Amino acid sequence: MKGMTVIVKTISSWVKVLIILFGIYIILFGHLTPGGGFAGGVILASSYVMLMLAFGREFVQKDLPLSLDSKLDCLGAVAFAMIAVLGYVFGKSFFDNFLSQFGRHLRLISSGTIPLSNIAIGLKVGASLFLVIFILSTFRRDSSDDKQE
Amino acid sequence: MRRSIYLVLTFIIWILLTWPFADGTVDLQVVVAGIIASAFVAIIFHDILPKEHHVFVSPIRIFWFLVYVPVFFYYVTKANFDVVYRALHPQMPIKPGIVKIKTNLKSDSAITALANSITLTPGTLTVDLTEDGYLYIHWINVKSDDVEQATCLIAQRFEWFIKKIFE
Amino acid sequence: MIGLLPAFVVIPLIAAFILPLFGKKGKDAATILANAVILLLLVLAVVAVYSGKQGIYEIGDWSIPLGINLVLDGLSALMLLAIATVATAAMLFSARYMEQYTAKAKYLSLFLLMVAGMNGVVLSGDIFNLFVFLEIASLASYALVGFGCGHEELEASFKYMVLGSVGSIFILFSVGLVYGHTGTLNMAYISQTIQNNGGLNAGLTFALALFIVGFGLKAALVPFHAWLPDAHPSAPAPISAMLSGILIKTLGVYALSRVVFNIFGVSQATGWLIIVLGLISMIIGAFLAIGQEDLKRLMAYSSISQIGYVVLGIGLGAALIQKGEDKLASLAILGGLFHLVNHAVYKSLLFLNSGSIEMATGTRRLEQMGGLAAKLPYTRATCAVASASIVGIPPFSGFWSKLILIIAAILAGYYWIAAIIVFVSLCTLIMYLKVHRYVFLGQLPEKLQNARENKGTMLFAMAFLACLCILMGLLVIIPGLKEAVLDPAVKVLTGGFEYSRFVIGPGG
Amino acid sequence: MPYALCFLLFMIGLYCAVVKKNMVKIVIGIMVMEYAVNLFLIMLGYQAPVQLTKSEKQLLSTTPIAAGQGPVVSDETGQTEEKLSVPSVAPILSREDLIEDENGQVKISQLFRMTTVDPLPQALVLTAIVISLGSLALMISICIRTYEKYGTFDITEIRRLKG
Repeated sequence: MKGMTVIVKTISSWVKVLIILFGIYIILFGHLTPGGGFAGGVILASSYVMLMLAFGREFVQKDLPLSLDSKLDCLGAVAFAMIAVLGYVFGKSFFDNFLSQFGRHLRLISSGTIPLSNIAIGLKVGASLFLVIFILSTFRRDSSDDKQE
Repeated sequence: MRRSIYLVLTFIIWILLTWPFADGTVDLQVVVAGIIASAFVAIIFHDILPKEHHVFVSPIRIFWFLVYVPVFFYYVTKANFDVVYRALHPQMPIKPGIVKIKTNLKSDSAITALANSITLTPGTLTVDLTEDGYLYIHWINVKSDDVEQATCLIAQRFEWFIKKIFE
Repeated sequence: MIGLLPAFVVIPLIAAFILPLFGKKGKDAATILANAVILLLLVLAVVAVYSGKQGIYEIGDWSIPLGINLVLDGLSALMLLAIATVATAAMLFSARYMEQYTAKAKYLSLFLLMVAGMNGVVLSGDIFNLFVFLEIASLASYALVGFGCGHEELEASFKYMVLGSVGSIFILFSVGLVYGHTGTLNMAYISQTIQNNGGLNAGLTFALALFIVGFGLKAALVPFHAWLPDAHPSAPAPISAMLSGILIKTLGVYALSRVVFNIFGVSQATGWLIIVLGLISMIIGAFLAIGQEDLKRLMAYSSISQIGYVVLGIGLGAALIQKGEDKLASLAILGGLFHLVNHAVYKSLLFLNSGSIEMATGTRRLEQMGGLAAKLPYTRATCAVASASIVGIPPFSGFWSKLILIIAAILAGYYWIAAIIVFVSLCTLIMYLKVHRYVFLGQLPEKLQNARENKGTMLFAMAFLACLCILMGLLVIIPGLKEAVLDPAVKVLTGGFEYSRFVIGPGG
Repeated sequence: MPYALCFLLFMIGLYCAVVKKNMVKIVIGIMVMEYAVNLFLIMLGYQAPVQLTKSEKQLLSTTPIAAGQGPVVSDETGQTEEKLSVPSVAPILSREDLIEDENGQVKISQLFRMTTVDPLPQALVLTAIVISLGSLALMISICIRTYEKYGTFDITEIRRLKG
């Protein structure tokens, strides 16, 4: 897959950074505005899906290898569970919001562990969604290659 | 160099997204988060950005860009009225077709800007482009199917500015 | 103990996501870690049963019903112990068995995910959370059934997945209905609202029907059983053991009995509906099993038949509670739950045996085997124990649970149910005699001269389960054990609405 | 009426999942069922618009969270101002359920609950969507793998398992 024309490639490489920035914004402000880890993660994944459409799979594979992607996926999940366990260690109970005394509401630092969980969820969702789409898009190619050989 | 340019760019966009000056003061948390986020994006993802980053630091190019904006809007408005005229005219004086034009622009961003300018102008639409600098344009009212002449009519007016901006 | 309740879900969950980080080189480390995690769970479960502590755990320090809670009562503790036991054996077995597949780390990860989901189902005190954990366990099991990626595996996995998804959607729909009618998702508060309203209205009855269909699909009761005989044989042997041994019971029978007894309250109609479902499952499962030519398929049909016993005991209890005969009801439920635990042990042992046979011979067709008794002595011995147990030969565990069921049926005056139980036991005898006749006795085919027993952890896993099979009978014979292990679980079900009082507390 | 339409959608999905012979169509049918249930859950939280008096509007003009008086809100010192009330009945209030205090005033949290939709089903639907996303991905990948093996999506031709 060689990708699309120069126009699409240029625009998508311009826009990709902005999409990632927007995804980070949605994740970080998940506790203040609509959005959150899941929505932001989907946006992050969609930026790479756009790159995959514009530049082809090989390019994205170089940019974000599958092994790294699946590691990020696991890391997000472990981080989320660890935040929950930290609540057990430092607070009263599992998933306890042990940082909740910091900050004032309607500020960025205001909800204790919720933004941290959002970041972990964003990482997990972004990585795994991209993984799903990438792997599903390679399925057919593998089989057709097999037949040719 | 490239990283710092993109850091500033993304930071500006972050400020526009979040707007931390709402109640008279500056919300430092948001600004710091913005710096971290833009630094993160700029450092990790800079390599995929296009190479024409010098546009943002050259005052002359920015000046030409600022000039280009009203010119472009003038052409767009004119073309709008032209299309409205053709659409509302009882006999529909249109002659649709695809013409081929040639461009001398070399860099990717410049070609993209030209193609998008042509697409944004009502009546013309970039369909495809080839490696050796030819663009296929769908035109609502084909005045000439000669490459040179069509280039004159469609692309020349933008190309000059875009050359000033990008090359 | 109560403070450690989330550990049952969190530890396997974290381990499941750490395992893929090891990569290809750390395969042995991953195996050891997974085994350690499962052993830790077993220890925790034993402590949970042994200490006899009961209570609720409020996650995130949010008081119910605003927050989500985990509930540990007798039934949950019993199920936790059963899950941990079967998982330990299956995990030990798969340490060697799974060497023939490539992506072992992924397999272990999915295995732990499934265990986490099942533990969550058992512990959850929130009906939507129960659905979420149920889906986690189901998704992991769909993937595990299709793990081999051969023709049969994929087909079975797709079939399983379609029916399982339909079941899940029914359950979700039903959860929505319950929320609409009661305004809460906490199981105890739903139950309280139903008591305050004085019983079920039309919407809640519909929800109950949907629950029975949904959990029936998960439990593979007979009208909804079509996926099981395909899915269970297609999975790798340890996974078949997990699926047949414990997954259908956790997702199906446990959830069904929790919903019917503790949330909606028993009624004569539901009790008899469940009894009829159980009886049909018993008979049809047994008949279909006898005709099978495939070893694992035969065992899968036998699972359907055996799950019928469990459901029959529970349904009989429900019908008897309604009649006011509490003693008999608790006897019937005791039989059902004891059979559940027994079946978890011996069916997983049988599937592990089948895995051992398949690994040695490379086939599952009964007519291609024979005379393996000399080649696979340990497998043969453990298989004999398990078969004796499933048929119900006196000293083994299966006998006692069937005996209790029969006594309960006779004392309640349903002689025909007792007759059916005995009849289905005879059918079971026929099918396992057939297994022994074809697999272990007779002529050894030329091809199988090189068949060898697999030593090491596989053998240990089988021996462990075989010892359990023999010793399980003591659970009802020795007086103290029954009170400690089985009676709290029975009390939860016979208690019915006591559950809501237990969770909400005396003041609520 | 909307509930009936929702049930109709559910039945369409069930029909599609049961009758169709193409694997992908079966998956689509299951997803239609899933979305019907999601729609149903969302509708459970629906709150019919309520006519408010002027004073009530005034009271609601500040969001309860910002005003620090909402049902589950803590102020800057971390103390909860209003005791967490346990909703043992439906969390949505209608006008008849409002309880006035001694001054004849209605608490802002009650007003808030009367005028806003129930957020809980939305949380449920988000979770259900995530789960269905996972199962959809798994189903589609199994479909693709099956297609690679058998060369067809027709389930009547994929019949190696019998009995």
